[in-house]
Amino acid sequence: MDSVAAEQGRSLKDHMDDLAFYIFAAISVASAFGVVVSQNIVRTALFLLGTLGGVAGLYFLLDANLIAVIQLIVYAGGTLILIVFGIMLTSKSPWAEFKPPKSQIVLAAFVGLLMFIGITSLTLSGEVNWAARATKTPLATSPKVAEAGEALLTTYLVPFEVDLTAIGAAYLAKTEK
Amino acid sequence: MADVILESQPDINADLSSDQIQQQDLQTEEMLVNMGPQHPATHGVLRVVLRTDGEMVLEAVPHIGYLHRCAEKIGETVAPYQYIPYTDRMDYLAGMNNNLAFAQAVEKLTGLESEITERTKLIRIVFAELNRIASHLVSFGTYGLDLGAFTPFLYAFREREYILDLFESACGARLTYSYITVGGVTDDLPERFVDITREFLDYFEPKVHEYNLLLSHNHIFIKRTANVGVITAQEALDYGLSGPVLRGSGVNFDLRKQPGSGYEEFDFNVPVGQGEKGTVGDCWDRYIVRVSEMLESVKIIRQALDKLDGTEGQETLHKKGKTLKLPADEIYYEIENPRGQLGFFVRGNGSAIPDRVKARGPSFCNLCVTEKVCEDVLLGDVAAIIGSIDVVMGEVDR
Amino acid sequence: MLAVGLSHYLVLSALLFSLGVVCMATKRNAIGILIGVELVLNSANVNLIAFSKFQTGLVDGQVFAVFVILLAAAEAALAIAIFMNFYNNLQTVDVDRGDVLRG
Amino acid sequence: MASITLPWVQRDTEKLSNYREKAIRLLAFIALAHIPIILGAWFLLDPLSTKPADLQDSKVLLVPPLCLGSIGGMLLFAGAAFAIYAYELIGRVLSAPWVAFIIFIGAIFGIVIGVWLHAEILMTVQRDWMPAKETSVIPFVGIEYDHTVQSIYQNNLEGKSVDFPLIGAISIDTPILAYLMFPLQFPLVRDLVAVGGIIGFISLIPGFGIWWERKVAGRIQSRMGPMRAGGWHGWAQSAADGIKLAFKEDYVPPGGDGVLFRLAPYITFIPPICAFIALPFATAWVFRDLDVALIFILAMLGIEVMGVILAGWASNNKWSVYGAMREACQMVSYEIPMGMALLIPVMTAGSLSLTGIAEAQSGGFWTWFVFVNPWCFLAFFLYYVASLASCKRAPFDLPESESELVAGFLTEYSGFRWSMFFFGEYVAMYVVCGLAAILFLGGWMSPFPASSAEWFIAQANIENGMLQTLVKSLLAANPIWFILKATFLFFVQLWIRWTLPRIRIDQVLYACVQVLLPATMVVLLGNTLWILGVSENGLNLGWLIAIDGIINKILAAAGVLTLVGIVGIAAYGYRNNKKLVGWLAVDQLPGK
Repeated sequence: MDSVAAEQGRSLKDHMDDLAFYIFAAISVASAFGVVVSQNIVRTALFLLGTLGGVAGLYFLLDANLIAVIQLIVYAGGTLILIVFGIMLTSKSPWAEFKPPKSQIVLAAFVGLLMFIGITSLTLSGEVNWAARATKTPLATSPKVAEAGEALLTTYLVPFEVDLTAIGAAYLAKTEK
Repeated sequence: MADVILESQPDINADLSSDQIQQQDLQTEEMLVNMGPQHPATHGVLRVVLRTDGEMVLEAVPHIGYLHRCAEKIGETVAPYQYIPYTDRMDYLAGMNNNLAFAQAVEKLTGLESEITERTKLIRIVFAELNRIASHLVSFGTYGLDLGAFTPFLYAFREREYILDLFESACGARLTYSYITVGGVTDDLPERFVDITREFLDYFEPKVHEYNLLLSHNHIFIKRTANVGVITAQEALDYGLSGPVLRGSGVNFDLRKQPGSGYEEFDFNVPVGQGEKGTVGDCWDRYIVRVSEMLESVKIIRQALDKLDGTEGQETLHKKGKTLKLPADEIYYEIENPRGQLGFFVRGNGSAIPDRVKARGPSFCNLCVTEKVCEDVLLGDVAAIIGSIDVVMGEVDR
Repeated sequence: MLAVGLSHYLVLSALLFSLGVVCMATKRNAIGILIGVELVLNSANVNLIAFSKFQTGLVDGQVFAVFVILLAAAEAALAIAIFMNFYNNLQTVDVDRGDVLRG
Repeated sequence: MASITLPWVQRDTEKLSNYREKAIRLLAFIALAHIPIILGAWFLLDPLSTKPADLQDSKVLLVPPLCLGSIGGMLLFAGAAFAIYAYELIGRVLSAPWVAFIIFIGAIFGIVIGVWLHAEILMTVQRDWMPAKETSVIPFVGIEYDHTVQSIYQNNLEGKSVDFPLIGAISIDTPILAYLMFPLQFPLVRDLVAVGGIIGFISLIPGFGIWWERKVAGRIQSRMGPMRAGGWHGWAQSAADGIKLAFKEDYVPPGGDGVLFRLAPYITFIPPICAFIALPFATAWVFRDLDVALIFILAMLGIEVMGVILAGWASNNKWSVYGAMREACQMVSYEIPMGMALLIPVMTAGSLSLTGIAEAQSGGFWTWFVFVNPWCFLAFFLYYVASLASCKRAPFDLPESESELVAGFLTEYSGFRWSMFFFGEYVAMYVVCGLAAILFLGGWMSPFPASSAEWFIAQANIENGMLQTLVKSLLAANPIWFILKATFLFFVQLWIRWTLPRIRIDQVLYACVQVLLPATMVVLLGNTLWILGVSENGLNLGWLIAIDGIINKILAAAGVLTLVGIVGIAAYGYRNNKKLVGWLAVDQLPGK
């Protein structure tokens, strides 16, 4: 009954947002599946780009614009390029394929499936029923970029600095070699 | 895992000392890259095999022979007068100078030299120097092109067009002239040639300063060429380099300043690399020597044109040139081509057809220094160095 | 069409997480494993943002996601550096070869 | 102008004339078939008796789009039939150069005006559809008018005359306007219209950019550039090139990764287009006014690299790999100074939204951020250099440097895929120039302060409403200003490309890490302290404010002088073009 009422109150925009969610989710999951299945490491990286893009789209849907663009600029524009660099520098031939044994694949798939079922059942209907506790519809007020920036420089200043220090440490560790 | 077998599994106990590992940030692979024969920066069909490590070029080996046309062998089957067109096709950017070298070699061999009139000699000098300007213009323009500056190339070709028009008016051809020939020049100068040439020189001289502003003193250009591809004077002499490449290394040697060159009465300087922007003998020095030589050639042409005025009516083509019998003697004669010393060795046997014709090409001799200079340079420098040596593959392969 | 709520995002995140774990388990190329780790981190981020949107409405989730992304970048840089050394020593990035305890 | 003869027309004229008749008949039949649909829809709707309240009914909701769509379809098919029927006549008319020129200019203006009108309508509907206000203000034009779209719509339905802000009073008996505006209330429709406008503009950029680049290069090199295709200064050159490229062989190198090779052009060419999602042309002229537009655009420019790397990698060619690696290290390193230079206007304006940044510069050209303080002035040049590198334009065009790497990552590409890389490159060029125009040169603000429009109207005593609107939009804020500024910066990119030699790869990285990066850091710090000292909420130092004012005036004067100098040199060159080429004119050539 409740859901019907909710359906009726929804505007076209909400339906479009739902459609967009399914599109982005399909892109990211399909690309993630490609990442797992693909044997060619360059293509794996390309599929990762698809996943990152899809997830960035989801962030836009969730009104987390800042995270979406950070995802695009840091992940897709920086980390992924770094990974491709690593691939190019470490593979003698572009088609370097190391195939794991079949038994390992089956085992991994089984473990993965088990994990998925476990997590899903836990979050949806277990003791910790997150979804039930959450609001049915997204909250009207979603944090703006300025709020996020302010939080980063006030409440979370120390973790932010530590985070930056970690990046600096990574840089220093690289140069000492 | 037993089912994974790498083709070239390295031995982990291999003799890779820890020092080596610490020195290198990353083990890189050397790569063999073919630069040419079809490559925009090799000025024709030069093939340079580069052994590279990333952007560094460890070794550059020029391979030649893609444009071989048996030019010397043909010289043994035709009379000298008939061989003149073949010399055009050797250094196709400086056809007049090639004609001149071979014609003078044959004239010296047969003793025809003494019968050449003053006017002929002056016309030859005018055309040789005009062609030097044209050739240096191409060199200047394509050098800019090698370094990514497209515009100077078209400016240079615009100016070269005027020179080619002058040549066309005199002999009808714009690339393979065969104008200077055994016994003189094929035709006397056309009407108003001297005036138009003076007009051209007045127009051209300030342009050189414009080019210096545009390219020679451009900061990026200097950064790309100064201290790059340094050839010391000793190396230049050791490798038998000649022309602007030799003078760029600081050696003041120009055949035109030698006695018997025909240039004794002309007043001109020989530009020499000073190391103005970097080291003596770097790419910039070789480049600026060419640009300055254009101005010196302008000086020579002006003086020659002044002298030409008093020689109206003299014979310009000796009739004996066509029916020459070569004595059973040999001669080696060389002149200063735009690219260096172009020498012809001719041996006759009493008939009209020489026994042996051999050319000493400046591009060929200058090219051999590539391997020495292109050690441990960047990939972009290879184009800069080959461009500054300025080879014409037609003459290298002959 | 089913109205999208928090549970959708949680299921998606679980899917990405499992795929990331499978990727880590099946790839033998070290960089493939790194890519699997990135997938797992992404799934965690989706969770953070979704909770921030649906449950708290506060900025905290976004801030944590920023931290995760920044740390992932640093981690990737470190990991690539390690793989380079690995490659220098063993001429391969096959992790099964990395069973020798010497540099 | 050579008339265009299609090869298949030449080959078999008779057979084709048969097909032609068939095609005309078919198209005419489809066009006629629309008429009953239109009539049926019209009767179904009964427009003269429909009240706005009835429009909530879903049946009525669907009819106007159906009706409009059918009319559009009929016109389209009838037009196609006519075009095939009279193609010779059309060809003859088109082949006259002046007609072609008019069409060319008309297309440009048509698109600009169309997008402008669309933006006006979109903006108005967005603001006024839901709340039925009595008075409303057209944003950035600044006119108040008392008819919201709701009231226009209602009045129009009732057959009353409507007073439009731009056109004046119009009295229409049938509520055509109401139906025209009807679909615009749906966000999806508005988005589709906006997408159409953006894609139209984007597809103009490479076509115009390539033609213009060739003309500029030609003029710089004392030649004409393309002169043949189209008739008037080769305006159709890009179209001709595009058609040629589309028909070329689609070569995929054997031994490479064919899938990635085919995919790479798309990865290079889609992100710059996506950047236009957030790039505003004016206050309302933006597809989505993101609050993180700046970072979004930077991210899009960053993703472009991935396509280039894949292109180089999949080509199975060593030169391509060189190009790809150069591109990767160049882009990754230049993104940092570029991003940091962009932080400076963000900091000065105190806003991350591009619209907000542009509106902070609305008080005349001396308030543009490039002149506002010395640090911003430096930041502009730092950004411009970094943006040249990130667009791989000369002197940073190392990834495709033809004298070193043959063509770099493009070596193995041909035909349509090759042209897609160029499409992406020119769009990216325009994006970075547009970004520079918004962040440093006042975006869509005119060089005059906003109050100057009213002063001018009072001085010139303009009473006509339309003229007033025109003056206000030109003297205050207009997308035309944005397009002009971005195009000027685009021109500077071309100018630099055809003047400077190329930098070597180590110098490129040196320039980034040793010069640009420290410089941007210093400028960022300097700007922070300067703003802190000047702003009223900060230290509010009197002496610094005085210096700030003087430097602002000096920089603005320098900017004006630079512009005057450029225009003066160009005018001098135009007047003395014979002299500059040399007084040895062509007709004086020796031997002629």
